[in-house]
Amino acid sequence: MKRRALMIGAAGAMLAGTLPAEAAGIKPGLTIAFLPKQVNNPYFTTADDAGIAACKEFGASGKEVGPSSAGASTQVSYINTLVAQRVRAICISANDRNALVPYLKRAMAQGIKVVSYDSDVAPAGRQLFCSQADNETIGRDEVKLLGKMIDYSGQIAILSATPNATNQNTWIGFMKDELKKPEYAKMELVKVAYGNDDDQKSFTEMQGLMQAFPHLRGVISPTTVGVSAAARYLSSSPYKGKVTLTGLGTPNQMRAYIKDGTVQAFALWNPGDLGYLAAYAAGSLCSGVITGKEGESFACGKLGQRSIGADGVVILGPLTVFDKSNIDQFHF
Amino acid sequence: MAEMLAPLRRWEVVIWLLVLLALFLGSFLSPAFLTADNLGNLAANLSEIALMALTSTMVIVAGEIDLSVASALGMCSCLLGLLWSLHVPIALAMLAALIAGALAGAFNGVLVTWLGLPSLAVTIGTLALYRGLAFGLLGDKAVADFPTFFTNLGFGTVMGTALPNPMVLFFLLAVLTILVLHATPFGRALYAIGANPVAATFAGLPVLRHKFLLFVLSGAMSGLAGIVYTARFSSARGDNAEGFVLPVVAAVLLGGISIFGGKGSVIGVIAAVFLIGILQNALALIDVSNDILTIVTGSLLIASVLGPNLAAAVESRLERRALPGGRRRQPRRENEA
Amino acid sequence: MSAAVAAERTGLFQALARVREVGLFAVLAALALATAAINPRFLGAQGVKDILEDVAVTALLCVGETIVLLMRQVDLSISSILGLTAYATGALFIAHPAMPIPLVMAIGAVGGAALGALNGGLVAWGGVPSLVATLGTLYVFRGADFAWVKGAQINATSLPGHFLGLATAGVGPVPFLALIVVGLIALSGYALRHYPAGREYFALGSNEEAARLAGIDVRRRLLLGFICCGAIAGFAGVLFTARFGTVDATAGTGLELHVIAACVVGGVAITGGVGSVEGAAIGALLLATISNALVSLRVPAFWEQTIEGAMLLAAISLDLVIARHTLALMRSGRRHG
Amino acid sequence: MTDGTPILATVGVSKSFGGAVALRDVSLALHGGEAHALLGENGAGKSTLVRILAGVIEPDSGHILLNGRKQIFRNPAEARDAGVAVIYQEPTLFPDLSIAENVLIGRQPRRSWGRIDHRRSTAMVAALFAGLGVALDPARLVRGLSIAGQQLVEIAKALSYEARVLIMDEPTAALTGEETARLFAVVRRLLNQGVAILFITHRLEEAFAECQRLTVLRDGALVDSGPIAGYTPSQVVRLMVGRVLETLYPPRRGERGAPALTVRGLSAAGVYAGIDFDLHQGEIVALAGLVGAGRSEVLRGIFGIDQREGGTVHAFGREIPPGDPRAAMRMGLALVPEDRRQQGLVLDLSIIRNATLAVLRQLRRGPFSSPAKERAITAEWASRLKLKFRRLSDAVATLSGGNQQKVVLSKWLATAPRILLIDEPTRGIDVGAKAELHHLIAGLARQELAVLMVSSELPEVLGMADRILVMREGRIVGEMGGALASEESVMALATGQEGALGPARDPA
Repeated sequence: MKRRALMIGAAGAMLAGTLPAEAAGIKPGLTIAFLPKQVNNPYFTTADDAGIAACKEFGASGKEVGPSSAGASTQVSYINTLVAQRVRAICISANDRNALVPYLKRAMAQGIKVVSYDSDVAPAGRQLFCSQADNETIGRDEVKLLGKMIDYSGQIAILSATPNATNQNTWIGFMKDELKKPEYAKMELVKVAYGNDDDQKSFTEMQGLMQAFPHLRGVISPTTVGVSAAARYLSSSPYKGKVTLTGLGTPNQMRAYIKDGTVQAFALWNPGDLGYLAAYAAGSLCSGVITGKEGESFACGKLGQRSIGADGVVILGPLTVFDKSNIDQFHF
Repeated sequence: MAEMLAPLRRWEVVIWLLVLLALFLGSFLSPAFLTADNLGNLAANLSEIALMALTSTMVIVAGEIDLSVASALGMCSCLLGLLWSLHVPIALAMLAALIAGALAGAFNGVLVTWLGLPSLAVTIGTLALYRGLAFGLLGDKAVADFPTFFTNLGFGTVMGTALPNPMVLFFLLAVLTILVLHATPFGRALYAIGANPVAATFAGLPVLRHKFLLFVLSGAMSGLAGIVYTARFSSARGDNAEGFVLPVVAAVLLGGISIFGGKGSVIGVIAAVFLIGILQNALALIDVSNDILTIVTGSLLIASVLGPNLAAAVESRLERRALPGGRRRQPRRENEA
Repeated sequence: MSAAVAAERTGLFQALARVREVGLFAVLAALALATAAINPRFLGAQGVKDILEDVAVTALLCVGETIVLLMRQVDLSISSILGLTAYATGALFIAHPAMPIPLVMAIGAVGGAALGALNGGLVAWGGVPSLVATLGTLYVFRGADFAWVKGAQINATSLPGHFLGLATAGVGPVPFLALIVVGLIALSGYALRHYPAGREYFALGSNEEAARLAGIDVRRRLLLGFICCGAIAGFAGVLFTARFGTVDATAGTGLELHVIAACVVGGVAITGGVGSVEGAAIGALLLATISNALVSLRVPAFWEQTIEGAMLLAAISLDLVIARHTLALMRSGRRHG
Repeated sequence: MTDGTPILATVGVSKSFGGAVALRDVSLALHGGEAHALLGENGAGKSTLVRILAGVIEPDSGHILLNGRKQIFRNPAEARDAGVAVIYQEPTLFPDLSIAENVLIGRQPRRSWGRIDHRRSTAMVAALFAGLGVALDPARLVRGLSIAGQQLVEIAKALSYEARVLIMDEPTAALTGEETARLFAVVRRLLNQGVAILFITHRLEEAFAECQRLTVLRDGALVDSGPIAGYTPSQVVRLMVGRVLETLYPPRRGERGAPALTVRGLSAAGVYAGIDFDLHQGEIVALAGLVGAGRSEVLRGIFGIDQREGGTVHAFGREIPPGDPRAAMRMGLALVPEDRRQQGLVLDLSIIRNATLAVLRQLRRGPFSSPAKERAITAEWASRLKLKFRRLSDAVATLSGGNQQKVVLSKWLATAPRILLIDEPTRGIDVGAKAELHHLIAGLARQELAVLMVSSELPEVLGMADRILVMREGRIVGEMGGALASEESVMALATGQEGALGPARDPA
């Protein structure tokens, strides 16, 4: 409980400094629902709480509903319920790229606006996708970051979330592509392991990687759950300092490992900002400020003006790389 | 006729009343509840669990249990996806999924009947085994590009109404199950087998063959549910229907089927499936979180057995009080497995 | 009189029980050595430490589950109990960082015992079959966990270092965590064998009616068995937090079937009365070793569950073959049944 | 015979279950050094009385006097601690515990810190067995022990309490003659030591031989009690049934018909071997022998419940395939098994469901079961067998033992069998129902049915059978005509005391 209050407090503090003078063109009184991959997940709690706070800014009421376990089908009943409740917009982080599309289409057919965030669905199932960062950039930047730290040589592995996670698989695709470039000729990707976004499983998978590949030099874990579990394993093992770990993690979870030298650097966007962006995108769609076409733009409170790219993608911004020098400035 | 209706007397009535109560409460709490679309969606969401609950009912009546149903569903879904991605015609792929399900059930059946292993242990094993095979078949891939007519089978509704296609399938199979279990020699035999397999053997009933058949049916039903699932979500992945097994068992038990076999009716189980679905939907409509539903489901499950037991205890206490010098001490035998 | 019984062989079944544990150990050793031959790191100090850390919590849960299985009952709610006390542990340390570790452990065990008492009460006094009762409380406890924790998470960084040291530090390659668990296993194994109360668990699962007639207070014994199991699960929750450092509302989900699988692999009969906590712990160790070995041998992760399931089936089938063989031996040794 | 305070007595004890009265105002006194026979038909309330004395259930009213002090036993442990030991009809043992633990459960000798002293408890039980002349290893598990072996453990357990009162509920039902004799020797020794004994049996001859006093219960009430010398067996039977009985056994009947069942060289490893015999239509053949001689197993082997390993069985010239009861049923066989509650009935199901279990497929209309046909056939057999019941939809568990046996019989007669295998047809059934069943079976034989009967009660064997096959240690050791046989001659063969009929082969 205490932690949660802290997180919300942090998000609130960030917003307080930059309250928008006006919420450009957004109608008041909208209802916007956030449907994360699963509730009871700290990452989504941060994102959705910020999104709900954003709704308040422009006079809408926001809420978070969702399943307690991440599975393709578990989100469907919530989509149906939201349709029955006649919410004006659904912001969804999809557990499955395709499985939800028919249901979201049905929602859109009834006039409900659908914005995906964090994890996209197929474009047919939503009007906009608020991407934490350009997928290609995330994938390639992770490899670049690791390459620099291990002098572009040696075996590396990836510790992912579930085998079917949409965003992770997209990033991994770009990672593999990046590795084909000549500067990575001496780097070899030996395994993609799956921690299922489960702390325990990620922890033991990391153990396994260390055993199976004695010459492993680096690990990329593009998931907040995986990277913190991996860091925790390394910090108390003899491999600490010998194996380089990076990935996508939250500063709060990773602070200790940056400070004790287990991890040199990792990256992430601000999940709160992502929820905030999704809320504004949904509000603008509902108010007719935008329709979702490429090239349109909308005001997004403290994040300023945002424009829509190809395929209805709105990008939050480049990743922030966290290391010893800057980690204490971030609290989420 | 009274004979036929006898099993419907007690808990089945209670649970149908609960369903009505839930319907009433739902419509009272949210105007969106009692609409054709909402009820249709509510029902569609129950498809796979409802289907698997039918065969699980028969398995549990016969004194066994099948915990591998959801894993077998996932495996069949993956096989369907894999075959489709290899350009096998969809009808053939569906057939293969059904057969794979039946084979998975047959494997359980062989271990339980030929080797005489306890089904609880066997199906905990195959629960892991079939899930592993599901991931083995498709790995991190997901097959999604199924043909529209196929996905419509799962996603569509019956011409112009809100009745989802899978529910039609379910109602047909439910009627069939009711008839088989409550009005055929096979059904009669299952109750005897569940209540006392030794006596059933001595009466010349083919106990092992019936049990084997039940596991095959249960597996085939997982295959069918796998096809429905794949069609409904247009998606075949290794983790399909993960976590569905406990809801299936919970629905069967909540429906009044004794875990020791030999008692209960499908009619109660159907009510239980819908009760859980209605509660889930109604609570979600009034923005009550899923946590509460979890607690309510668990409590209902316990209440389904505890309620009748307490009622019986109170009844016998009252009877005893009517006698002079009433005392009460009688060992209960519910716990004997 | 002597004609009928004189030749009844002595001790074959006891011998069988020994064979079971020794056999398991042999399989374990063979597996470990074979894996180490291919990948020497597997049996290196860190490799051993990793396996021991992995297995400690599961093995501990196996102790409680074994007690319940011995009584011919089952407890599915252990993972939910663990989830609750694991989070409670973190919350306690955040609220009172200076709290002594033994106090936290005691709180975890007592909390777990209270939840176990609820299970036991339902089974012993409510007459609810344990599978139904604990499936219900599996939901109820987890729902309570969700409702309490919501999206919060305990991070390793907010836990005291000496507490996390339980898992990371130790004697040589053996972490304190494993030492605690081994100690508890030895203690409970000894108590089950050498104390009348321990023997009553075997008696209860062996023949409940006879236990009642022998003057054993069956309800009290059932209640105590579930309390023990709950307390152990609660204590395991504390160790879980020490081990993983990160706890959210879903901690431990799904562990229950894995634990039962480990018990069964370790020779605890699901039909009651047979088994030992040491065997169950070896079963857990074997399963953990297999999954670690698979990773070490670079088998794709997708097949891991398949192999775990196959192992479980192999173990129970093998048991059966040995048991039948023994029975045949006995039969040929004596005259008639 | 004995004066002074009884060790244990009931005073005006009543007990009802649900609405049914099981015991009504029963007062009974057990004196030290006296064996007291408790007699009565099934359902007369004997077992309820035993369970009250043993602390398993509490009476609704009335109380127990222990050495003259008022007492209610709230659980079996209290009764046991007060010196009341009970040997139940069905062994109540723990298969997964050792014999020593079974005997001493709840009061094992302790070492330091309250630990069980396993070595000493083994020694204690070994000593106990030595006294009984039993050759069992106290350290072995009970699982796998024969019924007789289990009963011996049960007896050792009761004796080990050094009880002041020993209650025996049909302890001899599963024992052989020799075992029974040995048990009674022990009983007499205990009597000399001043122990009070309550002895329940259906075998009147045992009661008259061993007891000094008797009490007869009928319908939950005490009808008579007094020194046994004042009664004759036929008097007692009249008291028990409350009416004059027709003769217990039907008159002999006419000649046998064509061969029905032909058994050649039947064997199952370690159980029986080389079983050869014929059974004719209209004939009743009894398989006699000690418990454990393999009689029931032969029946089960013929019917196909157990796999047989060698030999052939033909019914009316056609071979019955091994291990397939359904095939046997199709060829006209029926098996009424030994254990009514476990093997014969599904206790939770109704009379209809039980009675139609073997003919489910015949009672169809189209693919569905026909409730009308099911009811009709059940009602028909219920009336032909004079079944006493309230509703046909009542669970069979609510019926008395004799009526339950009739349900089992009607289940099989509904299949219109031509060969009836019947195992212990009247075990644990009261005298009245026994006579009824005997007449029924004889009547069936008169209608051309071939009957193969297993019975441990020699009077039944002698009274019913046209021919007697005596089994010993898995082989048929002799055959005699029913009229020529005597209890002595059958027993001599069964126990091998004549010794002239070839050595008992070790079938392994």
